[in-house]
This record gives sequence, structure tokens and C-alpha cells, in this order.
Amino acid sequence: MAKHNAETQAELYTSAQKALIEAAIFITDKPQTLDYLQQHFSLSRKQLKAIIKALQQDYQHRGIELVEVASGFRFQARAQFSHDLAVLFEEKAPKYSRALLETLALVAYKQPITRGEIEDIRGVAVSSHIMKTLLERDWLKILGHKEVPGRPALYGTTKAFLDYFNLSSLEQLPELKTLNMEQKFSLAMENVTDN
Amino acid sequence: MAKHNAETQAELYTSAQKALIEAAIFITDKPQTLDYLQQHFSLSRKQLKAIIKALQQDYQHRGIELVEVASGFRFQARAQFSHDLAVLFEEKAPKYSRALLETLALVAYKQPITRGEIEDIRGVAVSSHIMKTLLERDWLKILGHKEVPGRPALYGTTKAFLDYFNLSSLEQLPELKTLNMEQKFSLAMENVTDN
Amino acid sequence: MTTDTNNTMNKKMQGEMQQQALPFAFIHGEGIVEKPQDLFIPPDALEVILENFEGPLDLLLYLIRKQKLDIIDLPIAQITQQYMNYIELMTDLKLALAAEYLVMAAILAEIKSRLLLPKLKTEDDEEDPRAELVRRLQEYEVIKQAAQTLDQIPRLERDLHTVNVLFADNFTQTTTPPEVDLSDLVNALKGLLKRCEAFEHHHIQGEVLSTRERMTKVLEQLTAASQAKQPFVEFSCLFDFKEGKAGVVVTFLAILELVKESLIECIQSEVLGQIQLTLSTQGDY
Repeated sequence: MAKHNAETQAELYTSAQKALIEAAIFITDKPQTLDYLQQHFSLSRKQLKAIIKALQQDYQHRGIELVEVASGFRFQARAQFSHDLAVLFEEKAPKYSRALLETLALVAYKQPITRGEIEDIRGVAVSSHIMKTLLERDWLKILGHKEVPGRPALYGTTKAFLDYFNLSSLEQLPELKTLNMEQKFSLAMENVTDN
Repeated sequence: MAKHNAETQAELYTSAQKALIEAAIFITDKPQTLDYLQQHFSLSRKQLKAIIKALQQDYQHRGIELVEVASGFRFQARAQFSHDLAVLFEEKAPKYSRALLETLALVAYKQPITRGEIEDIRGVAVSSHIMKTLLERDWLKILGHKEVPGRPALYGTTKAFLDYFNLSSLEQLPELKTLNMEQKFSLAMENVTDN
Repeated sequence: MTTDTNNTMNKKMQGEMQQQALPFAFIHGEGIVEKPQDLFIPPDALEVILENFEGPLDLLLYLIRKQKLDIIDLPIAQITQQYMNYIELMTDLKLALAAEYLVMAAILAEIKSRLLLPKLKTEDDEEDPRAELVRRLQEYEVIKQAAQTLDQIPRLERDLHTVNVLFADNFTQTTTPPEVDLSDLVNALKGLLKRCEAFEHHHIQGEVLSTRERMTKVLEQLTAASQAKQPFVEFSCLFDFKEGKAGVVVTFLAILELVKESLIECIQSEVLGQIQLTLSTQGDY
């Protein structure tokens, strides 16, 4: 570690405090928020942020890394090892159908959205099974109800969804290929009778 | 890392191999044996041992450590942090029973008071568990012993009790008069002293 | 379109395959019954492919992309023709055909027929009949791609693994004590005093009466014994154990009261011996 780093550190926190926060993030199953850590350990926001930053640097060249996802900070194995590490897992990671992924993508990008609106865009009915799976995985939640006849549920994505996809916010989702709605329909009348 | 260490390392394994083994031990939920690691990653016993040793050194001054337990190697939080980390895993105790609250109220208003006197007013025995809970929470303390046969303990409330309820003194307890309980209370107490 | 039309079409497709009949009469007179000719995939493999379509929009997109056509210049006649071929094939293969596919067939046929009609108005703002379908296809394609991208993002279980670090052996779980409000304490006291009141009330009335009553009963027993020339009654004979603890206490209190009032006497002739009770004889003993 660079020398100047050690110097600034000395003013902000002790190495014991840093080690404690490190251990705290490591042993918890779920990502830890700064709020939560601040609440349980007598450290200032500034100290915590400095510790997190230092830890991220410490693990820069290791097999695991400290990342921030939607619900906080967590350690995870580097993605580059995922292929090699797959041998350790007997069970294959679940695969998701196109129907499920399209439904999930629609909610992620167009939330709040009703099931009817999803069906309109996809052009097919959304099976109850898919909605159930998405709700049970805690990737979707019902945000409220649309004030139209039938009061259909409005769906949105959860923090668990972002955590699962390693995102810290919805803004981190890959940009949608924008619909060029201004594009003129150069619909030259084709010779229909030709066919 | 010491220089001579880096030199021996160079002969035995690459930093990528070390990072992979590190990640492998981190992500599995059970301790990893050398056999198991050897079987899944193309490394020799000698290489693995050298990697483990290097990792143990890397984590020597961190919040977690790589230890060998009966079934293999695993990372665990340092024992010195167990106490501090416990705050993250605290369980909420169930709500206090009516019996406990009544006992506490009696001590608060009528201290010093013996357990026998509490039992006389309440009409039922006070379980040892209740007294233990209140003493452990540091809300009650033994003030002395009543000079009657058996020398029963005289209980009173503590400063911690006052602090918890945000009172500066016992006089700040809600007045019985304003609660219309004065008469009933003295009646109940008379009965006790009569016995 | 309903499953009824689906069945009708199914039947017709099977029965009149070779006839130049009217199986598609219900879609604006468009009768396409010839085998698909411009399919790029052998029919055997088709079944697998078809099952992978996520609905009519997906199928249309596939047809458009397959021929490197632009959605914007949607050649409706060509696409309709191909779409119908696929629908027919799906029916032939007895794939469960979702109603949405038939709805789309109707939409395509309608657009086609509108395009066929001579343009009566030449106003510029008249919308192309294909516009709505093109918009839907574009919208769907965006989502289809978004879903594919989403599937490629590194995710837990498949690409990312969180760490498992345990506590050292000396870890012990702690519990947070419950919270208590001062009002909880006051309420507990109120409840207690209310109960006390009820209890005391009952206690005083019941106890006094029953002790008096018992005193009379004990005296009666002793008098009866005395009249039967048995001046002494054994202490234990006065108790009825069926009455339980309370009864024993009341009887004992009654005896004490009687002794105190010098109405009876207790005699114990030897240490640890039986206690005998007798009516007081005012020193006449």
C-alpha cells in the first residue's frame, strides 16, 4: 500500500476498526449498508467510507472483491474465476426462459407496469407461473394498483433483483436501444398485388 | 509480502492460481480439504500447500483468517471480534410477561420490598425466572435483607432503571394520585403488612 | 379469434389440404393452403424452432430479420404470406397454437386488405395501416434485446459467488431485551390493583363467614361426642380432607379461634402423641 494512504488512514480510523468492519461485511449473508454498519459500530460516516475504500483497494488484486450492490456492500468472488469455480458446484445455476427474462426486462425498464401492459408489448399472455416465480425469487414486488377497472397490480423490481444482477441501481441497467420514434415510415407502397 | 516469499512463490504457482484457490475457499459453505481442491483444480499438493501458507500470511493482520479445522480449510472472523460482531446477530427477545411488569411496577413504587410481599399483593408466587431477568437487566438490585425469619432480600430499582425510563429520580414516576390508584394501592399494601 | 376458429382451421387444414378451397375464408378471403416454399429450415427442425417463438411478434420479427428486411419498410404481403405458412405448419404439427397467433393473422390480413384498397383520400396525415404494427414490432424488439442483454449480465449463482465466512468458535449469540414503556409499567400496576381489589373483596367475606361457620360445626361435633359419653375427640377427626387445603386451613383457624375464646381445650398426653379436643369445662377437669 502507498505510504500516503497509511498516513491519511491514521487520522481517520484504527487498523482494529478497519479489521472489524472487514469481518462484519464478511460474516453477514446479506450486503451491508453504511447505515447499518454505522448504527452498530461507533464509527462516523466518513470513517466508514474511508475504511470501505481502503478495503476495496486491499482486495484489488485478490480472488475476491468488495463491491457495492443495491442493498449495500458485499464480498464476492471475481467474475473472471466463475468458469473455473463452476466445478465446485454440483448443481447447475438455474436457467431462465426467454419468456421470464422478457417479462423481467419489461418490469425493470418500464416499471411501474401491469401484467396487461406486459402482455400487450410481448403480444402473448404472461403465464401465472412466471409471475409467481419472479415474485417468489423476490425480484418483483407489487408497488400498488392502477386506478383503472379491475385495479390491476403495478409491478416493480426489488433490491434483491439488483443484488442478484450485481447492480447498485436501476440506472446501471444496460441502456435500452432507443426506439427511434421520429424515424419516418418510409413506407413506399409496395406492390401488394404482386404476390 | 517479504521478498524471499515472492521468489519461492514464482517457482511454485501463479498469482492467478492463488487467487482462484482463495476464491474457492471463500465461496464454498464447507471447509475445503486439500484433496478436494487438488481434485478440482490442476495443482499439485505442494503447490496447494504453498498457496494455503501464503494466504494464511496474507490474512495475518486482517479481520478474518484462514484456519484449518477438522474438515479442512475455511475463512473465519478473528476470535477477538466475536464479541463486537455479536451486535449484528442479536435476536430479539419476546415481550415481557404481565407478571414481570407487575413485579417491576411493585418494586418501583414500593421499594424496598421483599419477594414475599410482592407475592402477597399479586396473590401468586413470583417465579425465580422473573427476578433473575430483572436483576440481569440491571433494573433491580438487592438493597439488603429484612430482619425477619429467613432474612428475605429487599429489592429496589437501579440507576439503570431510571436511565432506561428516562427518569432523573423515582419521584418522577407517574403519581399514583393522578392515576387514581392511591387508595387501592395503600389498601393492597395494608393487607400485606397485616399478615 | 377463439379456439373454435383454431379447431375449424385445424379440421379444414387436415381435410382439404389438397383442395383449392377456402380454409382461410375468415381472414378476409386470403386463402393460402400451399406448403411453405420459402422456409429455410427443414420441417423436422421446425417444430423445435417454432416452440421457441415467444408469440406472434417474435415470429414476425424472425421472418423480417431472416430476410434482412427493414421493419420500417414492412413488406406486408410477403410477410403475411410467410406468417400464414408458419401458422399452417404449426397447425399441421399440431402444436398448441396460442390464440394470439390467430389474432395476428387477422391483423396482417386486415392491413393487407387496407393496402389493397384504392386510396380515396390523398391527405398526407392519413396513417399507413402498417404503422401500428411496425411500432409494436419495434417496441417488442427492444425488449427482446434487453432480455438477451439481461441474461448476459454477470449474475449470482451462475457467474458470481458471495463469500461464506464463519464466526470463530468463541462466538455466542446475544439477545436484545424487549423494550418497555413507562406506560406499560403503569398499566401493569393498574391491572394488578384492580385484580387485588376483586381478590381482597372475595377473600374477606368468604373467609370470615366460613370460619365462623366452621367454629359452630366443631363445637357441635364436640357436644355430640360429649353427649355420647366420649368427652375427647381426636384432633385429626375434625378435618375433612376432601375439602382440600382451604378447608383444612379454615378448620384449623376455627379450632384456634375456639381455643382463644376458651370454648374448647386441647390436650396432648404425651410428646408427639395424638391431640385430643374437648369442650371447655371451666376448670372442672
